[in-house]
Amino acid sequence: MAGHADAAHSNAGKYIQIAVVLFALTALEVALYEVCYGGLKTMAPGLGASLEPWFVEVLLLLSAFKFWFVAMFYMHLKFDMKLLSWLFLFSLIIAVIVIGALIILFGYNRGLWWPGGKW
Amino acid sequence: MALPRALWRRHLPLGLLALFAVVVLAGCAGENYPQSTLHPKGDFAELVDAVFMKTVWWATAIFILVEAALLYAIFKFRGKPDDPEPKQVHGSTVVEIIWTVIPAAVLAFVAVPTVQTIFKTAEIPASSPDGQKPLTVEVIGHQWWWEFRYPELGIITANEMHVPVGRTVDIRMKTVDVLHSFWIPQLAGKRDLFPNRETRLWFTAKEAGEYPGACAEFCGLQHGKMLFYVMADTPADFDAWVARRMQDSVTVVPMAAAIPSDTVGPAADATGLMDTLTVSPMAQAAMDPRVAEGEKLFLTKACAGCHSLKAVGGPPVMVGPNLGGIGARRMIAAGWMRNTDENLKHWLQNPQEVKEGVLMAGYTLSDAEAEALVAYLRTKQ
Amino acid sequence: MTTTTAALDHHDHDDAHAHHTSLPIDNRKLAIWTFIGSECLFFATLISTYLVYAGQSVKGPFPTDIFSVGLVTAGTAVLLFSSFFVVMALDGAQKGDRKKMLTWLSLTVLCGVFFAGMQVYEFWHFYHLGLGYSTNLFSASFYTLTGFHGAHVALGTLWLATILKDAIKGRVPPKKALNLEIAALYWHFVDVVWIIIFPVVYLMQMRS
Amino acid sequence: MATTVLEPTMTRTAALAKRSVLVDWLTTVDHKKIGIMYGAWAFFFFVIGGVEALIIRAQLARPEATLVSPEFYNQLFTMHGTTMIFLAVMPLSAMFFNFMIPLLIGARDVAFPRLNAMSLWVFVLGGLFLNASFLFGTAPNGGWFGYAPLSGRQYSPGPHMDFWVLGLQILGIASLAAGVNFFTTILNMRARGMTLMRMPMFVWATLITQVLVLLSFPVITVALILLMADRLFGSGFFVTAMGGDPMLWQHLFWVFGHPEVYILILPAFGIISEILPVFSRKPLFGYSAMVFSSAFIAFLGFGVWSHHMFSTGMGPLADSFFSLATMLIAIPTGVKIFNWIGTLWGGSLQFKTPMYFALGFIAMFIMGGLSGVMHSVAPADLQQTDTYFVVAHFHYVLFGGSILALTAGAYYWWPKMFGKMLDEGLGKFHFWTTMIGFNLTFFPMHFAGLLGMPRRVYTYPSGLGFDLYNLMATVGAFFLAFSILVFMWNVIKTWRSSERAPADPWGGATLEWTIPSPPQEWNFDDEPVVTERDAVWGMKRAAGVRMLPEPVAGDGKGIHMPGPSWWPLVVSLGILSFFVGFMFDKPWAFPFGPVTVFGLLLTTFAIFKWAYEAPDAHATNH
Repeated sequence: MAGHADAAHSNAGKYIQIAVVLFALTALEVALYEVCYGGLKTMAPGLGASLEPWFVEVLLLLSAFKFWFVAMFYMHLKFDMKLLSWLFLFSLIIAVIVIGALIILFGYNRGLWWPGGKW
Repeated sequence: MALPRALWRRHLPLGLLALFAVVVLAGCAGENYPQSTLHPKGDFAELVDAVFMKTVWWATAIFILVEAALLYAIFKFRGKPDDPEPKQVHGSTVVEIIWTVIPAAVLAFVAVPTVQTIFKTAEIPASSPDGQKPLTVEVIGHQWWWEFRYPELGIITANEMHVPVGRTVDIRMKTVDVLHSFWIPQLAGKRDLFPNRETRLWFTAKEAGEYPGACAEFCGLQHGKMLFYVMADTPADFDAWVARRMQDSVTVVPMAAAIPSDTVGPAADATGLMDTLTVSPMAQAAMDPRVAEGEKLFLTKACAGCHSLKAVGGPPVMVGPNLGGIGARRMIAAGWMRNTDENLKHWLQNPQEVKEGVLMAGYTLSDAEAEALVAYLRTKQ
Repeated sequence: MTTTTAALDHHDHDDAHAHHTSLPIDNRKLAIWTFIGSECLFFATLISTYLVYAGQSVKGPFPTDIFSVGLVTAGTAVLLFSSFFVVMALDGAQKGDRKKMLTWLSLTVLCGVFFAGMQVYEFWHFYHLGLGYSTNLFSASFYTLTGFHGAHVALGTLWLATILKDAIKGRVPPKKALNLEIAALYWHFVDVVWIIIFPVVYLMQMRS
Repeated sequence: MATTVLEPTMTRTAALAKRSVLVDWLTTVDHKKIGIMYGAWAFFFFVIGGVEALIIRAQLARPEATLVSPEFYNQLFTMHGTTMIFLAVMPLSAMFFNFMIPLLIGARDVAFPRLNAMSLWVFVLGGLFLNASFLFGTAPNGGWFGYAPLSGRQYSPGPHMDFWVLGLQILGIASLAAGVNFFTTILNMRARGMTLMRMPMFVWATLITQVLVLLSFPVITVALILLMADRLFGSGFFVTAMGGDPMLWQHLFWVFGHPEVYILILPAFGIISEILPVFSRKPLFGYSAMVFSSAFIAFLGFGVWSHHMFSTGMGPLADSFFSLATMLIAIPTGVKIFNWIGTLWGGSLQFKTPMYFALGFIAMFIMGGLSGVMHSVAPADLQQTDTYFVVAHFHYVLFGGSILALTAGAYYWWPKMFGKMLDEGLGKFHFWTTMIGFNLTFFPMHFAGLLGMPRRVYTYPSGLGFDLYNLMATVGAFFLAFSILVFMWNVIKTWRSSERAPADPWGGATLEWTIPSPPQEWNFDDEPVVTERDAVWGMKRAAGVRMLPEPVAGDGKGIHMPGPSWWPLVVSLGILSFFVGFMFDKPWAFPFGPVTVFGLLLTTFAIFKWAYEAPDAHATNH
């Protein structure tokens, strides 16, 4: 049973490439933070100011990419049974529903996006 | 078991049906159910009742149809063990679609008024049916009693809320301890009280009357005895009530009474204040000598440490319910007992027996002392 | 404590191997994926709690007073690399390249130890900056979230170390590479959870 | 995986005979024995929960009664709810998962037999731990929903809610482990030819239930961890003075709590879907619709939790969303009911006791379902929530639904489990007493609730019109208790009877009826092969017979079976010790005291021993 995925396995080169990508994306995340809020803010104030409104969105996007790379290649979802991907995806969907709903509901309660929504 | 079985068969369905009828009819009979959700006496409750009854009729219709189909199938398709195999039907897409679509359509008939009512009840009307601005009442939940404040009038009271008929009441709620839920079934639905967030509710009483309410969120030991009354007065009666609250006799309240809500018990030096106290003119004027005695006791027995008799201008935070007008209230012990002299005396002498765990400790009172206190409190109309 | 069951799933050799399986997959691999799916909700709830309570503490210290991005970035990099190391080790295990497996697996375990150590140091450091577990809402939700992640890292490290021990004794031949594959899946999952936690907790919270 | 370790001269039978009965049951990994133990313990807890209910009803029989103190009353209703949900209905379903699933899918055992044993022992120890709180007079008293801040340290000092918080965490481990196990078992251990769409409906129901367990229990686990941290380690997740929010507890609780409702009812749906076709002698109507409706119910179950919170004032948008989402659930649920009636339609109905209970289930569940739709109407729910109307509703779902279905399942599978038939006469008597007692207890509660009686009150004043309904409910409750006694008498009578049940007493459609009653330890002599849905009916039809010939007991020669193990029990004890430690270690050390550390070490140690235990896969009678 164990060998079923061997043929399709990506080789070491692929793994290295992904490691590099992961590292680069992480560096990008930290750099983004540094430019917007950290030490680099003074060095490139214009860049920081223009990126800042999108800080959270960009960070989430970069993290999603990293997540996807690890799940697809290191966890072999790309080469493994579809069922496993569905299993993971379904759990993630429920997880995102829970996180999203709670953030929306609490934001509403605190009047963040519905004036007078405080009751 | 042959005989009983035959009896069961024949009479059971009829018996159940009769029982069902009795229960249903008893529930519809109106006046004996002052806490009923089925007999709304306010606009909020009427809105709710309207959408609820819509659902009830749909549900009843569906119930009868489906149970009838079930019973029909049960009686029609009885088989014997050696009967031939019935036709093996596996299903039908058409039928599946039909019985998916029909309930969906029925639900639409429920869903539309539901959403309409949600938005209608969510919005606090800007003006009352009588044209006035809604009357604001702040509800503060305590374990296990209710505090009501009228910020526009400056009145504080407890366990008995007076509202004028025809004027919308804008209720803002908070709790000082655990969650509670404010509920007067004949006037409005429930709303929970939170310690960190103001919740709101509104209603307009349409008929004068006394409406019992209850805490509907489990709040600990005496959740069962956290009741209250809403007195819907005619505008004239309400004005009279407000006027009486404004004139509640001025009782000297020890400063130490303004203790934070999380400390418990009487003000430490209540007795030390005795020298500075004078018996109020009203107590002096009373015919009953026990009244003056009762007033003295009220102050020395530490009642005043937790309770204020002033509905207006009293200390802002008190551990115990405000007693302004206590003599005229319908109930005592947070809506639990009728406010008779006998009950009040019993309550004063044995609070833990009436309501175990309540903060009011038993301050040993002789019969005479208790009677004097009752007489005094009774003067607080 | 749900992590206990993960270890059990892995170590459970009971599957009646005389019996065929309906899907072309080993019971244990299916089980670990199922468990990972369940863990998604575990961490989703912890992350929700952290986010709902972000900015709600009534007193400090606040994230901006405490966090420094440097150390945790190093930890993040180490955890990412360990994911890479463990796929290399698995590659070795599946191809019967024992030396490759041992090398990369040792590195993975070292990474796990380093990350756990980084977290212990970080907690110790924060504690000395005045951030106890129950200091405020931020501290409690931060320590609970990252602490449970740390516990997963520790468990994963112990698990991988156990397999390393077996591998050194020659008990992980290619036909048993599945033992490593399952532990590796768990390890990657712990890594992807950190991929979310790192930006959400550290980077976003540092906004002034 | 290692070579077989067997004393060559000793047969398996002889080896097992050497073990005492007690050791055999403590170390067994046989899904059938585990199933029976699940059932026995669950029934034990069910009786405890029932006695609690009777005391509650006795107290409420009359207004202003003083039979029990308010404190004891609060403990009773908290433990009644907690017990019935976590210690009765869930493990009673687990009894059928354990005993029946491998048989229904033609497997030799579950995927992880030792993990299965661990689930059982963790459940048993967790249940005993929860109930041990009564011995100290400190049973949980904050409601099964444990709303903060009442359940927090400030308002609930003492060990009451610690028992609850820790007990539920222990039970959660059992459920999660079983969830992983049965999900894997069903997907991966099916007989050859049994595709997903050929699985018996109960297997589908179980599979979907496990998905719900796996995705909802982590949420309550985290919520309990947060509450535990508040209570024991002084954090302020739900302490408003620290910025915490009691609403978070409610959301997390119901994100779990609503799927939990389906965890309790989906297995019941599955059992009914097995029984109706057999006693109608006609396949389940609309099989695929039944599968998809279950899946749809489960998925929607994650999107409706806030309908338990309409009275908290979430605002009109959220109220509307959760209202409509809740109404949607009525559609697949209706589809199920219609399909069951469709199954009866045109059949040749055989009125045996299981069929009685199954039909009773449909009749009662319709009622519970319809009152459920009334709750989905958010404004109406403002009047109904936290009243006896809700109590009536969910007892129609949980007793009229789950318990009636589980009872139907018990009558249906009893011959398979124990090799003896429960008495039909007593069974029908049991049915009628149950129906009368049940309706007399819970039907009046609808009215008590609509007329304004709140839940969880230990007494009520006279003069509000609740008296008659409460008296009826109390009489009904004792009648219902009597019906349980009838069932117990039936069990005892059957136990003492020497009459053996045939392998296939009902003319069943599923694989378990092809093997002897009770099954041999290895279940199937030969792995069955399935070529269609209702496989056994197909076999009978192919053979042109009404009944298959009585199977001849095999000798199990050459069949690999997992050996018994102590480690699941030891791990369970370690887990128990770990959690109990949190209660008693507080004065010693923070946060881990000796009992907790001992538990952790014992668990770890036992897991290692478990992992390296020689797989005792001995062949039988070689």
